[in-house]
Amino acid sequence: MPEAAVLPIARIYGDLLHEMPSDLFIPPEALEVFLETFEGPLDLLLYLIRRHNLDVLDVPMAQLTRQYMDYVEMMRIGQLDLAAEYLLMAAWLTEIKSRMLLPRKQDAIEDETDPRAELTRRLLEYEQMKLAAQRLDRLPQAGRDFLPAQAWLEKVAVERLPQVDAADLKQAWQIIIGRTKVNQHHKIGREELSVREHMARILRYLLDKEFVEFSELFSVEQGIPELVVTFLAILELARESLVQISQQEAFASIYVRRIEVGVDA
Amino acid sequence: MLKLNEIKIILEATLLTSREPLSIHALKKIFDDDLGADTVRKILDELRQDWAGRGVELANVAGGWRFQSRVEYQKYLDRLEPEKPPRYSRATLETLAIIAYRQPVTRGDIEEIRGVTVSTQIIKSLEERGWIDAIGHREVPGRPALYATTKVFLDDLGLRSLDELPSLEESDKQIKLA
Amino acid sequence: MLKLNEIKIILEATLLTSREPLSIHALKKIFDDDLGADTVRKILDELRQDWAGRGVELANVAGGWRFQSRVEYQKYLDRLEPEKPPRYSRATLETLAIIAYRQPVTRGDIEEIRGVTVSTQIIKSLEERGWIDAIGHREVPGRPALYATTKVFLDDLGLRSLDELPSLEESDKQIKLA
Repeated sequence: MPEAAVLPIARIYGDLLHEMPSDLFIPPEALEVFLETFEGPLDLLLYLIRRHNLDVLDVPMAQLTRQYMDYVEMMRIGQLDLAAEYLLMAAWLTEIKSRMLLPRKQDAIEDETDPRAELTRRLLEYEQMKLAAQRLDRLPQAGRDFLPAQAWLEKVAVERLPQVDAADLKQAWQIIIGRTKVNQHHKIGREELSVREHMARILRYLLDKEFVEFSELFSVEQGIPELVVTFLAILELARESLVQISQQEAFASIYVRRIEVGVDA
Repeated sequence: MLKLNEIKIILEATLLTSREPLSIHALKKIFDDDLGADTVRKILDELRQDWAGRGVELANVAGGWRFQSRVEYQKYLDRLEPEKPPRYSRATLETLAIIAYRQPVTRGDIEEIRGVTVSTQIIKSLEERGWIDAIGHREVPGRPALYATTKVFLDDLGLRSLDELPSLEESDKQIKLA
Repeated sequence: MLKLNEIKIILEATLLTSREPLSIHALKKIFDDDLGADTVRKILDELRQDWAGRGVELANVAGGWRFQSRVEYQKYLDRLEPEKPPRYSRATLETLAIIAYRQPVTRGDIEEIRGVTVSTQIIKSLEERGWIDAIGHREVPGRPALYATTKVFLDDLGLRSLDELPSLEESDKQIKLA
């Protein structure tokens, strides 16, 4: 039995769904989970065919097409992002079916290939690669299943420090995003970075001072964009409760200080 | 002139501290004496036997020889290093399989086989892992890049060559459309 | 219950594959059984003796225990080491990236974003390199230190300001979790 038939199709509320109910009824809340387990139209078709093939050798085109259409319809009703590939396959299946319905002329051109042959070829090729992918994933993998030995190489001369460039950092960040799926929370553009940089600069400046006058944090000669960014940085610091901004009365001087709780700096 | 035992100690230390697998050719270069490849190979075999039954073994992969932990001990090592490389999605694994078995292929070739679009992210993540790279272009309109697997890919899967990939099998059940 | 010999094999494999020195406290965590620090220390001593006369030795350094090459063998190992500089572990790079892009941050912030604990070792190595420093504390219980990148960091990366770091507009997840 191919592995695909053994593996659960989906997990719904913690229960493994091993087989589709024969009447094609899927609890609505399970639909999306179920359909997302398919890697595309070929995968879905293979699933439909392999289910049949357990007892029937020949899969009737008409039935296959109908079942496929049922699924596509479910995706449409479920308002899933129905990829164009699914519709393309639907069109192809319909075309094959209709060509098979046409009466064949006796003197039909010899080299007209059976439209089903191409579909079969593609299904088999995809299935082969799908199985290959599963086998590949079962090979022991460095980092996952074993680790290369790495005894420390004592350097007598100069210690060589690891090199890092900006691209490494970007890549590291992307890996974090990939892992944690918190992307929109961490979208970082240039503006935000300069604010972040100023936040660090201001905090560093405040490190050994008690109060600093608001205006002292701005350097006018740097131009307006700089002033704006500095201002945003101070507001952000206040928002993150890292500094306190205070003013005794209207029009009096504004003071900024790091927030402390009874501990000396 | 170094004694064989000395050579063995040096080879072991070299392999244990190296970040990458080392070929016999590279290992020969450590020694002043003109050491034959046969001698090196013989000592490596001895080393491999010396390490039998330990948690680390001497393996021969595409890039050469390397000490690596045995799969059976990974469960212990995992407790210290909670981070694992990402598990790849089915889409990524299928893309990788197609590149491995059908290389060199273009993105279009992969899409043709899978029947769906292959996202740039998938290709990029495999490139960043160092498992695939573009080795040229197909001379058709658009000059699409041709992808192939790398030596790192083989090393990371503990293989010496593509020949050692699991053999391709067709499903035992044929498809007959009536 | 593991036999002492098994424990020794596991400790050896762990230390040979670890990128950082490991403390006895860390090593104890590998085992389900409540292994005494004394037992671990005893086995480490045994291991140290087992390795006497080899090109690599088990040493007890500031951060804990690690296997390292013996100075006498340095000249051989040097011949191999190509001009490739060492690389930081992924954990270190990610920590650095978070500090660079989200500064000022506490260790807790970093852990929250990465989803795993950040070892003291990592923060220390970046501090020692002069790339990050503590610029204050967040006034919450425990008063955790706030980290930011330094000018040395910008200099070493050839950047004039943080603005020059690659921006991260892409929102695509590149690797799907299975």
